[in-house]
Amino acid sequence: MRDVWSLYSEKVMEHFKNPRNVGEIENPDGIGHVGNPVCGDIMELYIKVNDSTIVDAKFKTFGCGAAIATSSMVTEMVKGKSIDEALEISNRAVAEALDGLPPIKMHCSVLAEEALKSAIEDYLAKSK
Amino acid sequence: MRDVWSLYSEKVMEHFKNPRNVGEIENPDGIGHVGNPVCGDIMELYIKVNDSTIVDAKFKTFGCGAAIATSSMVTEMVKGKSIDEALEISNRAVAEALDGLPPIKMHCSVLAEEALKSAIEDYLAKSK
Amino acid sequence: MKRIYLDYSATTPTHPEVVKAMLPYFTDVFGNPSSIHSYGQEAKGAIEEARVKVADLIGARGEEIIFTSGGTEADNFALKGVAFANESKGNHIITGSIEHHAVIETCKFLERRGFLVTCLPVDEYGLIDPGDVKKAITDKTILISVMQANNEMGTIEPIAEIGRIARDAGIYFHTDAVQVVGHIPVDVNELEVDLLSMSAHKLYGPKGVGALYIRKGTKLIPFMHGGDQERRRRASTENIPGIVGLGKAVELARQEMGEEAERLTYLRDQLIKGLLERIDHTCLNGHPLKRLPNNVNVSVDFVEGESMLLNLDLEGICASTGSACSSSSLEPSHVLLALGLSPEQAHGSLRFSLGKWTGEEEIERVLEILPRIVAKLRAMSPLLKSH
Amino acid sequence: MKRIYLDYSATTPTHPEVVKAMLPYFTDVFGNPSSIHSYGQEAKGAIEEARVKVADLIGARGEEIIFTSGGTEADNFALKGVAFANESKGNHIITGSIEHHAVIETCKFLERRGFLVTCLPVDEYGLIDPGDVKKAITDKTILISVMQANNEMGTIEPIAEIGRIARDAGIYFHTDAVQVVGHIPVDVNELEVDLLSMSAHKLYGPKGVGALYIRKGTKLIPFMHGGDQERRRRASTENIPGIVGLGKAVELARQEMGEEAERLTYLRDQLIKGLLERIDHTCLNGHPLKRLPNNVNVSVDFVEGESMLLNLDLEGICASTGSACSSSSLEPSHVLLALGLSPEQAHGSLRFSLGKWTGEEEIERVLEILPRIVAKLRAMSPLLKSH
Ligand SMILES: Cc1ncc(COP(=O)(O)O)c(C=O)c1O
Ligand SMILES: Cc1ncc(COP(=O)(O)O)c(C=O)c1O
Repeated sequence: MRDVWSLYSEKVMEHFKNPRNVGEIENPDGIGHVGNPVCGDIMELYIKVNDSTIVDAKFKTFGCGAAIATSSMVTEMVKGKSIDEALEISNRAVAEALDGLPPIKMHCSVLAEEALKSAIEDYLAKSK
Repeated sequence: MRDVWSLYSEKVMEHFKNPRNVGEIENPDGIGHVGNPVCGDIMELYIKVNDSTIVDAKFKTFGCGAAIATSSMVTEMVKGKSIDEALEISNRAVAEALDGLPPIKMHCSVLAEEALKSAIEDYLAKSK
Repeated sequence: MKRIYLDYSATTPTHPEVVKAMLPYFTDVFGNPSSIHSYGQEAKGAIEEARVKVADLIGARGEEIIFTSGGTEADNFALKGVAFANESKGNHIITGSIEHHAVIETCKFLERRGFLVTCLPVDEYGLIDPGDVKKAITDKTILISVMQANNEMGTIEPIAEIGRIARDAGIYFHTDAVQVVGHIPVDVNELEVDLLSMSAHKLYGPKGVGALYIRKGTKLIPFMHGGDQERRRRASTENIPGIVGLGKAVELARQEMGEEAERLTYLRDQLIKGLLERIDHTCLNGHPLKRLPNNVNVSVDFVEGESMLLNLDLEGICASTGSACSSSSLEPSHVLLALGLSPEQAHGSLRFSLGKWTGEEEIERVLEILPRIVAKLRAMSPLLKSH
Repeated sequence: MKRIYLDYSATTPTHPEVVKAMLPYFTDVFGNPSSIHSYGQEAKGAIEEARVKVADLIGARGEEIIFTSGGTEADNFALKGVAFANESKGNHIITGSIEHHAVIETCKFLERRGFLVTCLPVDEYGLIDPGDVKKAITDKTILISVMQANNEMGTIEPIAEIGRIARDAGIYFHTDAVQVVGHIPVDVNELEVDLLSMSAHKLYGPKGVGALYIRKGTKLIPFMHGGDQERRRRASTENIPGIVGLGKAVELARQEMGEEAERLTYLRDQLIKGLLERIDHTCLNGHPLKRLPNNVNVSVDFVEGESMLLNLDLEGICASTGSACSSSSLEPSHVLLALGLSPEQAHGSLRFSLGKWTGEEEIERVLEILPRIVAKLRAMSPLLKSH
């Protein structure tokens, strides 16, 4: 018997069921806030930066299964990376790390990338 | 299980299977020839008249089940009738005598009526 | 894990007795009803029996029922059929803003082909005001189409009132009764409708078959062009097993409808009450009373519908949402927005639709599990703190 | 009395294995494929499997197959879909004079809506001359539709040649392959067609389901407007059991087609030879070689088709006729008239179409019985003496 696994990969469902890094960071070094209610996805991504390295990341997301899983994944991927490395993380990379997303859900990975970029920009602007 | 009986009444099928009065009358007193090949029904009706009474009637028909059954029935109905009585036989009467016809087949009873009228007219014209 | 199906408005399982009734028509009585030989005539007989059953259920005559491939075709047929047949009289169509896509998209097609469509608003409960219908009528109006009950939030529209207005104005009136037929009584004469759509798979019949009621004398052209089937109103070899299945489903519905509607109304209200009590910041969508017996639709603030659905599915509970995160448009339900909900609320909607195999146990389980899921999702919602 | 079914071109019984494959999808895997919960996703999986099977059979890709409610819908969809989508390029359509009513009536509808239709003649065998197609093309031509094989008299048209002409001219090309798919090999690339119609009940699948092949990149609008099913090309809840049944039928056809076509061709030729030998004033309709393996169509002079059919039926033999005595139009088959037959000959036609459960015994029985029936009917025919 098939089930929701046929819509999402096992990896997506795993991150959906047990999302990593849920929550806010107190006094974050950068906050990204993207998405809009009309599309049904809103992501907030918080980063803590030390010596140009992202030492912690957390998120809060209102959205579908893919939105939650990509949020979880991108926060995992970014931890320990330098700002420059983090800026290189593309939405495709997030989707691939989740063993793919249905075409209709690729916009969620775009949102995750944007949330990360926006948090880094916020950090860069503040640290100028 | 239903079968063709559901298209035609038992009476129609009975006359179709065992049509009465098939053939031609030698030296008939009247011949009716109606129908056309485009519609797929051609009827020839022969009558023998004695003292203004139809003493014999026969037919030849190219046509569907209803055409054959109405031909058979009208020749039966007409035998022993006076010319005036015969002229009163309507297509509805033929159809009713067959326990009805599907609506789409009512034109066959019209044809039978016409064949009879036409044979009588032929007789009347000749006997003038 | 026992799965709990609460998506009967999306589709119902085919009743085992319906399947049983259909079976002989696949392999034994399989003839083409257009054939005059015995195989064909047997098949024709079966169709005519089903036609009478369907007609009887809605107070119509057999000859007024045309079988289709489902509710969508019935809607397309009604709207395009009337529009194209009555162009010389006018080009104006009136419909509502919460219609099913089968009506909305057909209207859009007709707009591109020169018709003018007025789309009426609804109130907070989803009700159309018959007064609005009356006001919208012009001398070019040829058709009014208003659904009998909404598939998403279950509101039942004042069809009889609108029917009277349409009748008085001499305008054809169509209703999409796909969610209603077989569930609560429907009578085409009481409703004064000229055309009515239904679909078998919403009443324990098979998918891929439906019917359009067409009042005698209604002027419309075929939608499906071709052979002479269905009194030349709908071409294509008849789906005999499907039609027989619809007939059987209608027969069963007729027997069970009264009791079943009562039973479901009770369960429905239990579920609504329980959800509103156990989850704060939750509201009921649609009318509390003028409502399909099996429909529960709530909006849960701060969380998105698909993520609730997936979590429910992981617990074996199947429901649906007005969030369109998984549709290609990304826009939330046009129905919920028409009620005045914010996009967030529309995205946060859940529909539980009850049916023949729903009991108290299933309702209890939803009431036990959903609050936990909502709590989990709210903990990660960026919307919550801002409220 | 054992009945002998020789009307496989009208419709086939559903193969018992097909019914078996369909059964779970009525009651167990019954979800709505648009639903994201597990019931829905299971159903979706089943549909996609069937899609690939259908695509494989005709050399297409899965995404190029859209399921419909049958051959008629596929034809309506192809013609109306292309016509309405390409109006800005032109309004001219080319088709043949022996097409199925699903194509003819759709063309008539389009004519009433401003399109121009050229209807090409056929030769005495029913063949369209590709040269005629070429000559008929104008700079307004947007679509050519020619059936792959005729349902009444079995002639197979030069589709690949016409396909090349259409391709060279940059015009969409549709073929109605309802009588062909599953019986002899079909490859959309060899044929160079852009759209191809098929219907499950002609290949031992269920009634009420079919498919349209739509070459990638083909511009057409939906015919069935509504929800987002079938990549937004065909709305309505998918007929899952039906689609699964079509998939299974296609799978079986693929395995059996080669041998079966050979077997039927042999039986067909036996029946043709026997009929022409045993009944004088009889001729074969259609092409003797470019012919469907299962089609026998003869005209028997001086007698009418329905009366032969009824007599055959009384003997347990089911066939069909081009006589339209039982249709509402009363006109005989447009196909036979297009071959140049007289109305009498067209009314005197019989079609025997062979299939999976036809053997030598059945052929023998027809050859034994039909001459007797013809003799009886000729004895009462007013046409005979005049010849
Ligand atoms: C109100 C309404 N109309 C039309 C339809 C379409 O019916 P079907 O899926 O049978 O085409 C549905 C269900 O899908 C519906 O709920
Ligand atoms: C050549 C041809 N096209 C179209 C059709 C219509 O198919 P359906 O009856 O599945 O609508 C048929 C058979 O009826 C056919 O033989």
